[in-house]
Amino acid sequence: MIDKRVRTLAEAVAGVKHGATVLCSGFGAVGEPVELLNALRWSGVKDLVCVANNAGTGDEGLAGLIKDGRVRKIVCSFPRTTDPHCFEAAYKAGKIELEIVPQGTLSERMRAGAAGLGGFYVKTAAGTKLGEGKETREIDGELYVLEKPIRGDIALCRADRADRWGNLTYRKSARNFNPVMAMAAALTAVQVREIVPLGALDPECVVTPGIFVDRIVVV
Amino acid sequence: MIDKRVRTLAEAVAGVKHGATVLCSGFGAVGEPVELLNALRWSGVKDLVCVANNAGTGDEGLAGLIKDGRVRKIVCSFPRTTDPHCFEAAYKAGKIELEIVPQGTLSERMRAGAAGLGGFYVKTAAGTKLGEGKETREIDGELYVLEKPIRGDIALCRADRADRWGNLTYRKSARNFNPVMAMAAALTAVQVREIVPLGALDPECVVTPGIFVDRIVVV
Amino acid sequence: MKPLSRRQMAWRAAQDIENGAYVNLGIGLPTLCSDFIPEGREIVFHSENGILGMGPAPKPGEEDKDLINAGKQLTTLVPGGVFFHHNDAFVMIRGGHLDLALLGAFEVSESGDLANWTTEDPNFSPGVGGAMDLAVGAREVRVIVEHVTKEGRPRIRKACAYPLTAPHCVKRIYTNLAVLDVTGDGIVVREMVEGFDLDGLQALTEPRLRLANDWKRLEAPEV
Amino acid sequence: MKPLSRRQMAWRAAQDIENGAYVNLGIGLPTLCSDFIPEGREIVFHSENGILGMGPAPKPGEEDKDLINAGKQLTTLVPGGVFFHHNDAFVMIRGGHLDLALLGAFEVSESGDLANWTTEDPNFSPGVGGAMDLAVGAREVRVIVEHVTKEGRPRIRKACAYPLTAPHCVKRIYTNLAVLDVTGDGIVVREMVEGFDLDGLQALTEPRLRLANDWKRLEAPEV
Repeated sequence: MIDKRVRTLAEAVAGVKHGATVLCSGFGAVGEPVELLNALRWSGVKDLVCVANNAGTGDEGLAGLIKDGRVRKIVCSFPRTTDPHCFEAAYKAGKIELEIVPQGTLSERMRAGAAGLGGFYVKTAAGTKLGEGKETREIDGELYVLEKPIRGDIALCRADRADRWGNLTYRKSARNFNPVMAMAAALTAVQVREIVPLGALDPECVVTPGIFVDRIVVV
Repeated sequence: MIDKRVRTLAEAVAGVKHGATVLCSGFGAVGEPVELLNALRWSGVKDLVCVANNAGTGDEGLAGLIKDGRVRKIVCSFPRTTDPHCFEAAYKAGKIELEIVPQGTLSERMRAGAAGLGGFYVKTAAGTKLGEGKETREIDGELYVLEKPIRGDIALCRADRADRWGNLTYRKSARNFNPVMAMAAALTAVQVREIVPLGALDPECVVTPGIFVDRIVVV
Repeated sequence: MKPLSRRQMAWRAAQDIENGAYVNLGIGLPTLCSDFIPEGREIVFHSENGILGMGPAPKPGEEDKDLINAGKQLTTLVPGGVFFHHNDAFVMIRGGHLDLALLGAFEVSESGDLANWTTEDPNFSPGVGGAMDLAVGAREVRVIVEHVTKEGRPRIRKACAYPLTAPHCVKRIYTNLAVLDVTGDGIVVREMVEGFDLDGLQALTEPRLRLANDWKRLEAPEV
Repeated sequence: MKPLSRRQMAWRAAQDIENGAYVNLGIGLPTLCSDFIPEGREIVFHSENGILGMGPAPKPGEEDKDLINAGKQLTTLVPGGVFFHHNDAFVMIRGGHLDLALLGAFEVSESGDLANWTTEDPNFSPGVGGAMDLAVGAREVRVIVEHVTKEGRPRIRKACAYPLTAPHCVKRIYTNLAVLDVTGDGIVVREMVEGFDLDGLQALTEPRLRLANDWKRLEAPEV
């Protein structure tokens, strides 16, 4: 029997090593796996590289990890979001490294990691400061930059419903980065609102097939 | 008001020029837009480059286009499928050019076209006959080939339900290449089983958002 | 002299959005445009966090915390609207599937270069969001921007001083004083507010302006 | 001497599929493996046309023409199974998400090169399908193949004569005579059918074989 359910948040994030790359889903606080991120903070892990769209809201979740000095580097498209004071304090104090990646490129780099691609050419950022230092190539008269895949050691995600195989559905715009991050890590842990019996999710409407999911926990 | 419904198959395929690149969905006969392909045949258009997984089944749809000598070249992963006699006859007579592309690369090249990418590196076919002549690159110790995007002048697709905005749902394994082909062409025509009122499709379960669709016709 | 208010600028830009268009409205001023779509036009608003068919802000009691726009404000979905993930949202953006991106700007150059993501102010961490993807990907990029800064410095420049979002992407500029088109042959004034002639507008604009033969007065209702 | 039947070969390969594995079974002989999964193991079968959780062939009256496998035969979906599009199917394949691809072969080389897509027979048009994607993408590739051709020529070769599907991908080979592992140090015999010793098997195999210390007799029930 396949059963990806775990009972505690601590079990869901167990085994993450210092220095790990953590894909942290959410767009601002929506779709953010706050409780899993809190559990990662309690686990004591440090020197993390976090990949996220923003850099944390308020004092919990990703913001809490940053507040506690656990994040060595953040890779994101837009660090400032609603109440980013934990990030801002760390950034001004020079305690966190920041890599800015255009939002679509951030998503596409993770998809490339998930899809076994070695890299891709994209127009975004070509001819700009964010494209500097990247291999640039003219294709059909337009400039493209080469972007490399991103893979996480763990992805922390948040979904609405799951079954024991790890099939997932989401709710409205809380879907955002969750499906791509779930695909792009060696280990994927997901907090869900509800676990339903196998077969209860419509097979036409599952957004993340269970093959991408390793651990699910109800929050 | 946005209304992508057209009344006839002829209207759905109107405007395709000689020499056009046509993305023809389906996996064998499942999900194949047979009636749209028949309409394209009746339209008299010729010298087509067809992109498909297979090369037609029986005498209708893609097979019929090939039988009538309308297809100059086919780009596919596996030409032989159930009853491929139209293709086989044209191929043996030297009347059709064949480009074999691995199935995943075929799909990914169309996605790259849909996503505005200039190309991507993939391991598939590296070090094989199908990788010969392609730019090869070592990335993290493994060989990759550079693959270019494919875009169609028109995509012919088949879905289950649609609304007047062109939002689509599919049925079981008839989904196959339809969503990626629908995204990857300048014009996308879709034959559907049923058109439902706007708002009747669950916004969480629409597979192809209407932005990718131009014309829908009930068959 | 009747410069437009911010709401009037949004109103003017909204008049040019065609029926059936798929449109992404940038954060801030462009977002206001959705309030001013002319009667009878059906427009589909896209949001990079996975929404097509965004509606107006929710009425009291109808708020859903899982339904926000790219500016992280609560929003709604219209009938026919759908949800998808971030990656598909950027396939739409980058792949040329959006008819229009209407964006804010710090500066625009005479060749249509756009600078709207960072002023390199050391007091703020930089952030780009989806700005670069929209600038390179939408079929047409238009900008809504105050004609000059608070200090009176032109925002339409020979070359942008701030870091670029994308080169050669802007086609039309809506300011509080004028509507301007970026053409292969320089910037052309399509509309000017009352009280301005070409010399007056030129004095507030860095690159050389040309006046369209069929130029008009830029007028907007009180909105 | 007791060579395995084709069904017995499939049975043997099925015994090694672990509980919880995500598996793609190639067209033909590998497809048979799903009939022989040991009791109590839950295996999720993947099909490149967009299915995860494929079940057995439909019972009479339960056929659905929209539900086929990669070999274009009618199939079924088990509870927990899901549908997705072709592109996501190949994200799973190429991105290393499948635990196992069990494939047919024309030839396998001693370094694990696989040739299973074309014999370059001028009577057939070539076709590759998803074979190359599976060979490079699955976490482990195993092959089920008759030990020799009808003409008695070894299918396990020093180097493949037919065009490669992928280099260095095969880890284990199930034949009608043996179970063999491709190691960094040549091909190791894990199991041989009754009536064979290493010399006898070597005579039907091109590269040098080594016998594992803990080698066993290859036996399969009548299935």
